[in-house]
Amino acid sequence: MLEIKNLNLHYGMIHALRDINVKVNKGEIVTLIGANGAGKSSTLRALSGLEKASSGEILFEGKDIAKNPANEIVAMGMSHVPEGRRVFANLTVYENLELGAYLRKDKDIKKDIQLILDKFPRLRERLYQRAGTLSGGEQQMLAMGRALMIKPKLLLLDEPSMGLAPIIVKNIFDIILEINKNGTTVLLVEQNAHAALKIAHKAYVLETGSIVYEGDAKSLLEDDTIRSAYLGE
Amino acid sequence: MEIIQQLLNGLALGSVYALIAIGYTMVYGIIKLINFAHGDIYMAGAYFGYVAVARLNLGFIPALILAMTLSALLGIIIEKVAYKRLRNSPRITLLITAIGMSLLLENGFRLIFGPNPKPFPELLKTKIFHLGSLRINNIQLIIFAVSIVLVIILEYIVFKTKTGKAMRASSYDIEAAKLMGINVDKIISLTFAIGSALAGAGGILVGIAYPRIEPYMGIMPGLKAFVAAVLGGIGVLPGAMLGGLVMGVAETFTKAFISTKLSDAIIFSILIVVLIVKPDGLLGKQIKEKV
Amino acid sequence: MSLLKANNLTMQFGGITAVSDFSIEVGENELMGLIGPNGAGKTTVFNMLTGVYKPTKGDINFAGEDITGLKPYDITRKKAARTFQNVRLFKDLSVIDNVKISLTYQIKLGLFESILRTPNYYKVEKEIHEKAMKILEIFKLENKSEEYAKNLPYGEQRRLEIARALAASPKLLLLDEPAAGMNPQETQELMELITWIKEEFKIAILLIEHDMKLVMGICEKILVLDYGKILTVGTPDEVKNNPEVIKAYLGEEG
Amino acid sequence: MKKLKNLKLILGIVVMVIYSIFFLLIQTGALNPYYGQILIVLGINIILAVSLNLVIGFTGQLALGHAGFMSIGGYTAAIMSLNYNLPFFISLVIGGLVSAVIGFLIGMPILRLKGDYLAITTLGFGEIIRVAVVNMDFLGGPRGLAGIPKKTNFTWVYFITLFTVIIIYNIIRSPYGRAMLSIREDEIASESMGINTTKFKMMAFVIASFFAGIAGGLYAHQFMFLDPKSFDFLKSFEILTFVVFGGMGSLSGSLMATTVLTYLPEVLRTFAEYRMIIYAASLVMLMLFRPQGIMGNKEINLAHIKEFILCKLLRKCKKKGGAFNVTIEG
Amino acid sequence: ACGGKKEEEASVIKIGSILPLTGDIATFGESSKNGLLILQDEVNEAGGINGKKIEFLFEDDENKPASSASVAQKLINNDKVVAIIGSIASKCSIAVGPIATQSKIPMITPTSTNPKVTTQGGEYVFRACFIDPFQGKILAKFSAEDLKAKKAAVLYDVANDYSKGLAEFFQKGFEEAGGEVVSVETYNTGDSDFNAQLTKINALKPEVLLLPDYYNTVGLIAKQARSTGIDAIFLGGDGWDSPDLFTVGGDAVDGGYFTNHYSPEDTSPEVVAFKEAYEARFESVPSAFSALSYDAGKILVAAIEKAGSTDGEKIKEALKATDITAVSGKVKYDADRNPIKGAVILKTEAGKQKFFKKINID
Ligand SMILES: Nc1ncnc2c1ncn2[C@@H]1O[C@H](COP(=O)(O)OP(=O)(O)OP(=O)(O)O)[C@@H](O)[C@H]1O
Ligand SMILES: Nc1ncnc2c1ncn2[C@@H]1O[C@H](COP(=O)(O)OP(=O)(O)OP(=O)(O)O)[C@@H](O)[C@H]1O
Ligand SMILES: [Mg+2]
Ligand SMILES: [Mg+2]
Repeated sequence: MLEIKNLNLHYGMIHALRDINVKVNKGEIVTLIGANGAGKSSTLRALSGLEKASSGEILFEGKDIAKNPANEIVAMGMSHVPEGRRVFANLTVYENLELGAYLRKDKDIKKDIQLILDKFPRLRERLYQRAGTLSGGEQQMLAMGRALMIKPKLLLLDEPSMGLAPIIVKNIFDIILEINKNGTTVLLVEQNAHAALKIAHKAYVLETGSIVYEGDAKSLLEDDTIRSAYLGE
Repeated sequence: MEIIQQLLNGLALGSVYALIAIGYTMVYGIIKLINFAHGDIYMAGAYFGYVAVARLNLGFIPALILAMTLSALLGIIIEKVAYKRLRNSPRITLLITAIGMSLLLENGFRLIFGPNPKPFPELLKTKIFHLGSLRINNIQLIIFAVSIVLVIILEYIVFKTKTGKAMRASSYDIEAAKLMGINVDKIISLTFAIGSALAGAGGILVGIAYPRIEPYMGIMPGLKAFVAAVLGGIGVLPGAMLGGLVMGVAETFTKAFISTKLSDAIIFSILIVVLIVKPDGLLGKQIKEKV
Repeated sequence: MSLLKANNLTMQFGGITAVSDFSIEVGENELMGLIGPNGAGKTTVFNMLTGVYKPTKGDINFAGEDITGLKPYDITRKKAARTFQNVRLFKDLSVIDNVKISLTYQIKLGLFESILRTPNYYKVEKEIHEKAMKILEIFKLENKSEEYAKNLPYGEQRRLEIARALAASPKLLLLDEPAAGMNPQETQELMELITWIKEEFKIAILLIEHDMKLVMGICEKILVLDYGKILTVGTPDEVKNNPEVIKAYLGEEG
Repeated sequence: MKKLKNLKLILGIVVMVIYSIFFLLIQTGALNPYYGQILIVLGINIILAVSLNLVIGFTGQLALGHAGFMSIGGYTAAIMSLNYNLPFFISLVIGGLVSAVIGFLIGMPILRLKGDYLAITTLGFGEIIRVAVVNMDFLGGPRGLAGIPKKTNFTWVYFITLFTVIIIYNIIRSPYGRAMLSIREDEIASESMGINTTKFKMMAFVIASFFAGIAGGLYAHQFMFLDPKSFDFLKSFEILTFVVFGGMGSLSGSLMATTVLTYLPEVLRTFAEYRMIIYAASLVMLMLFRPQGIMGNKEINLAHIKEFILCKLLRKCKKKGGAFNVTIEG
Repeated sequence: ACGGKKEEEASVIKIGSILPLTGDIATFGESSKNGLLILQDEVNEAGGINGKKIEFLFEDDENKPASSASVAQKLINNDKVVAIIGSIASKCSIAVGPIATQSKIPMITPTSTNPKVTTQGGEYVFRACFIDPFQGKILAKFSAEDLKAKKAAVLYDVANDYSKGLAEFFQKGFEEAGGEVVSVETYNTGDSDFNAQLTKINALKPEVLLLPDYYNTVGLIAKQARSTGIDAIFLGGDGWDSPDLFTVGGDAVDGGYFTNHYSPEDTSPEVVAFKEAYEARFESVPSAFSALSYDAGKILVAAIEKAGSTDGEKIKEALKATDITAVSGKVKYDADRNPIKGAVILKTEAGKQKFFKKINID
C-alpha cells in the first residue's frame, strides 16, 4: 500500500532523514520507534506532504506522491494526526469533527460523529466548547476523533497517547486495533514503544535519521538491545 | 429635531465606514493580516467604476459587477504576489508588504489616471426624502442596506457553510487545515476575493455618494474603517458593522455638538477608551489563552 | 508545617466549573503527585496556584502569606515556580538566556548601572552567568548553552523548562506533565533527577503526570482529581488500589 | 577584562576616525550640504529606528505611534529654543523628557493591550497628538512652527546617534534587555518567571519615547520648521519599515536598513514621477526576498570584526591560516 | 567650485522647481509643472534669455517640508541651479526659504500664501500670489458691501494652512465691516462627508457661506450643502479656480463668488496667449496653480534678463525692482517681497466663471 524508497529530508542545513526505506502493506499496523529527535515525526510529515522531501520516492498505492500538496494526499486516502494535537482552537469541538469530514460527500457524517463521541464520552460533554479551551488530553482525543472522521485508507498517527490518562491510553490502542480490523492501515509513531509493539505487526527503529532495525514487532519486543535502549528495561 | 437629523447623518456616514470595514475584518478574521492595502483596493474599485461608467458607458448594475470582479482579481493578484510567500513569516513582515502594496497602488493609479481628482459620474439620481424637517437621500439608504445585507450574507458564509468552516480552520492552523484536505491556497484566495470585491463595491457606492475620486482617497477611509473594525472587535463581521455605525454617529455628534476641530482626536479617544474597558472590542469575544 | 495550603478553590469558565472546592496542603520538602483523568482540572489547579487564573472562590496560602489573586510574577517572587503542559520556552533565545531570565528578579542592578556598564554591572552579569551555568550542568545542558531553545529535541526542551523554573529559586516547584513525550528510558532518568533536586535543594514539588511508573515511583503522597473534585488523597499504594481511582483513571490492568 | 578594554579602545578610535573623516569632508565642501543633510537625516532616522526596535523588535510590542513622540520632542525643543532661548542641548533633553513623560502617561492605560489592539491604540494616540498640535495656535497649528534656529549639525547628530545606539545596546545586553526579550518570546512564561511584564514594557516604551523626542528635537533644529502633518501615521509606518526591514531585534540590522531606506528615495530621484512606484515595489521585493529582515534577530558580532581587523589588517592572527569571513553571532 | 560651472553657464540656465508631484496634493504640483513647461517653451522659442536657453529641473517634494529642504539642497549644490520656483504649500516653501537665502539663490513661490514664507525665509524669497490677509479682507469687504450680507458662516479645513488663513482673515474683516459670523465650522483634509457641519450651519441660516478650500473639495461641499437645504451664497478664494470645480460640484456651485488673480475673460494679450498655449498643449483650461507658476517663472526670467547675469545677488536685486505685466496682472514687490497687485471677483454661472468685478485694496 505504501512504499518509501530512499527518502531524504533536509531542514536547511540539517539532514533529518537519510535514505529511509519503509514498506507498509494493506491491513497492517506498522510502528516507527526511536529516541527524541530521531526523525519519526519528520518521516510522517514527509509522507503527508507537510514537508517536501529532498530526494526519494513515496509510493502510495503505486503512485508517487512525493510532489503532491498535503490536501491532495488527504484526498487520496492518507490522513495524518500530527504531533502536538493541532486542533482548530477557534472552532467548537463539533466543528472540528465536521472538518474531519471536509472531503466526504456521504450521508453518514452525522452518524459517524455520534460514533466518535461514543468512543470519547468526554468530548460529548464539551461538544460546543471552543477546542482551544479543552484540556491537553481532551484535545488529543479530539485530534484522534477528527482524523477518524476522514475515514482514510492509511492513517498516520504521531504519538496519539501523549498526555492521556492511563485508562484512555488503553482505549486509544483498542481503537487503533478496531479501525485496523475494519480495514484501515496504520502507521504509528509512539514513545510508548511497549504498547505500540504489542499491537503492531511490523516495526522500524529510527536513529538519527536512519533506519537501524526493522522486523516483526514481536521479535523486537524480545530483543535485548531494543529493550534496554527503547523500553527502559 | 437637529439631533435626529444628525443621528441620520451619522448613520449614513457610519454605514460608509462599515461597508469598507466589513471587507477589512473579513480578511483579517481569516488570515490575521491587517491588509493596509484594503483602502487602496477600495480606491481602485472606485476607479474601475469610473472607467466602466465614463468610458464604457455601463449602467449601475453592470458597472458594479465589473468593479467588484476587477477588485476581486486585484485582491487575488496582490495576495499571490505579495502575501502568499510570506505566510510563514512574522506577521509584521506582512504588514510592511501591505504598506508597500498600498503605496504601489496609490502611485500606480496616480500614474495611470493622473493625480487630478475625477468627478464620479452620476450613476444614480440623488433623491432626497423629507420626513418633516428631516432629510435623507436614497444613496445613503442604499449604502446602509447594502452593508447590512452583506454582513448577513457573509456571516452566513463564514459560520454556516463548509467553505466558511474551512476559512476559519485555515485562519487558525494552515497545516492542520491541509491535513483535513482543505485547499488552503484556494480558500485564502477566495477570502481575498470576497474582501476585495466588497472594497470594490464600497468604492463605487461611495463614489456615487461623494462624487470625487482620486488616487489617495483610500488612505483616510481605510484607516477609519480599520479603526471601526477594531472598535467592533476585529475579525467579527457584525462588529465591523456596529463599529462603523458607532464611529459614524460618534464622529457626527462630536462635530455637531462638541467640536469639529477635535473630531478625529475624539474618535480615537473613544476607540482607546472602549479598548481599555473591553480589550477585544465591542463584539469581540474575550479569548483568554489556555495555559 | 505546611508550605502551601489552599482552601476550597473553585474555578468557573462561563458555565463550566473546571474545579470545585479543591483543597490541598503541601508540606515543606514534600513530593506530591496530582493525577486524574483528562480534563479533571489539574492544569487549572496549577494555573490558580501560580496566579495565571484568579480563582472564582477560595484562598491560597503560601509560606504563611495569602497569595490569592496575586500576579504570576509576584507569586514566583514568593518562590513558587512552574513548568507548562505545552512547553513554553523562550524559543528564539539561547538556552542559557532562558535560565538567566529566571534569575532577573533575584538581582540588584539599576538601569543606569547597566547603561553605564559600571563595575557592578560586570560583577552581577558574571554572577548570573555562573549561576545559570551551574543549573545547566545539573540538567546536563551545559554544552548546549548557546543553542537556540527551539532547536533542542523535545526531551531536552522539557528538561530546560524545569531548569528554568529551578533557577527562580523556588521553595515549591510545580511540574505539569514533565515526562510527556519522553521515551521510557528518558522518563527513568527524569525520575532520578526529580528526586535528586528535591533532596539537594530541599524544596517541595507538586507534580502532574499521566505516567504511572513515574508517579507511583517517586511521589510520597498522591491527590486524585476527577471532574474538578478531589476523589481521594493517599500514598501511592492506597491510590493504586482504590477502586474508584481504578474505575475513573487507571483502568483495569492499572 | 583586558581584552574588553582593548576592544573598547579600538572601537573608540574607529568611531573618532569615522567622525573626523566625515567632518573634514563636510568642512572642506567635498561633501556638499545636500549630502551633509542626508547624513543628518540618516542619523535622526537611526535614532528613531533603534529606539522603536527596542519596543517592537526586542519587547515585541507593536507600537505604531512613534512619529507622535517625535513631534512632541520636536515641538518642545523648538519652543524651548524659540521662547526661552535655552542652549541647544538642554532644549533637546527637555524635548526628550517631555516626550518620555507623555509616553509614560499614554503607556499606563494601553500597554496591557496586545498585538493589533495595541497597534491601533498607539496609532490612535499618534493621531491624537497630531490633531492636538493642529489645534494649538501657539505651536503654529496647521501653518507650522517656523523660525526655529538652525542648531543641528553633523557633530551633534553623529554623537547623539552614537550614544543612542550604545545606550540601547547596553540595555539589551543586560538583565533588563533579557527581561524585555522574554516578554517578546512568551509573555505568560515571562510572568511566571518573576518578570513584571508591565514594568518592563513601560520601561521600553518610555525609553523609546525619550529617544524619539530627541530625534524630533534634532529634526526641528535642522529643518527650522515643524508642521503637524509631517508626523502623521505614515511617518510612523516609515520608521516601522526601517525596523522590520533591518530585522526585528537587531540593532545592526536597523542601522543598515535605515541607511538603505534613507538613501533609496534620494537615489531614485532621477526616476521622477516613477520614483514612489519603484520605491514601493522595492520595499515589497525586499521583504519577499528577506522576510526576516536583513539581519533577522542577529547582530554583527563586534568580536569577529575585531578579529578580522587584527588578523587581516594587522596580521596578528590568533587562528592559524584559513579564510576568514565575518560571521554572525547567535 | 571648479571648472564645470563655466561650461554650464554657457549652454543653459538651470532653474530648480520644487513641486509636490506625488502625495496628497500631486494634482496641484502637476498643474504648476504644466504652467512652467509652457513658459519654458515660450522663452526658449523666443531665443532664451540673452541667447541662453532655460531649463526647469523638476523635483518632487511629496508635500513634505523635510523633503522640500532636501531637494532644495540637491538643486542648489548638485545641479547648481541659479534660482528656484516653488514650492506649492506654504509649509514646504517655509522650509526651503532659509536654505535659498543662505545659499544666495533667489526663490519664488507661485502659490504659498502664508505671510511667513517671505518674512521667515529671508531676502531671497519672493512670491507670485496674494497673501492670506489680502484675499480674506477682499472677500469680507465684498460680502458686506456688495452682497450686503449680515450673517456669514465659514467652513474650512483645520489642517490646511491656506484654508485656515483665509477663514480667519475673512472672519476678522467681516466682523470689522459690521457683519456677524454666525458659525465657524471645520473639517479635516481628506474628509468627504460634511453633513454634520452643514446641518449645523443650516440651522443658523447664514446669507453667505465661505468655503476657503481648493476646487475639488469645494465641489463636494457645495453639493452636500444644497442637499442639506442651505441656500446661502458660496464664497471662496483662488483655490476655486479650475474648470473641475463644476465637474464635481455641478450646478450646486452656481451663483457663488470667488477672488482670483485674473479673469479668463480678460482680453489682455498675456492672458489670451497663456490660455491658448495651455489649451493647445494640455487640452484643458489652466487653473490658478498653472497661471501663478507661469507667472512666477515669468517674473524670474524677466529679472535674470534685467540683471544680465545668473548671479544670485544680482537676480535678487532685479526681482525687488520687478515691474512687469503677467497673466495675473501687473506685478510689483513691496518691502516684504509680496506682490502688490489687484484682484478680481469672479462669479460662477451655468458652469462657467464670469468676470464680476475688479478690486484694489490699499
Ligand atoms: N522545522 C525544523 N527545522 C529544523 N530542524 C528540525 C525541524 N523539525 C525537526 N527538526 C530536527 O530534525 C530532527 C528530527 O526531528 P523529528 O521531530 O522528526 O524527531 P522525532 O523523532 O519525532 O522526535 P520526538 O520524539 O522528540 O518527537 C531533530 O534533530 C530536530 O531537531
Ligand atoms: N479557559 C478555559 N475556558 C473554558 N474551559 C476551560 C478553560 N480552561 C480549562 N477549561 C476546561 O476545564 C477542564 C479542566 O481543564 P484542565 O486543563 O485543568 O484539565 P487537566 O486536568 O489538566 O487535563 P489534562 O490531563 O488532559 O491536561 C477541561 O474540561 C477544560 O475544557
Ligand atoms: Mg516527534
Ligand atoms: Mg493538563
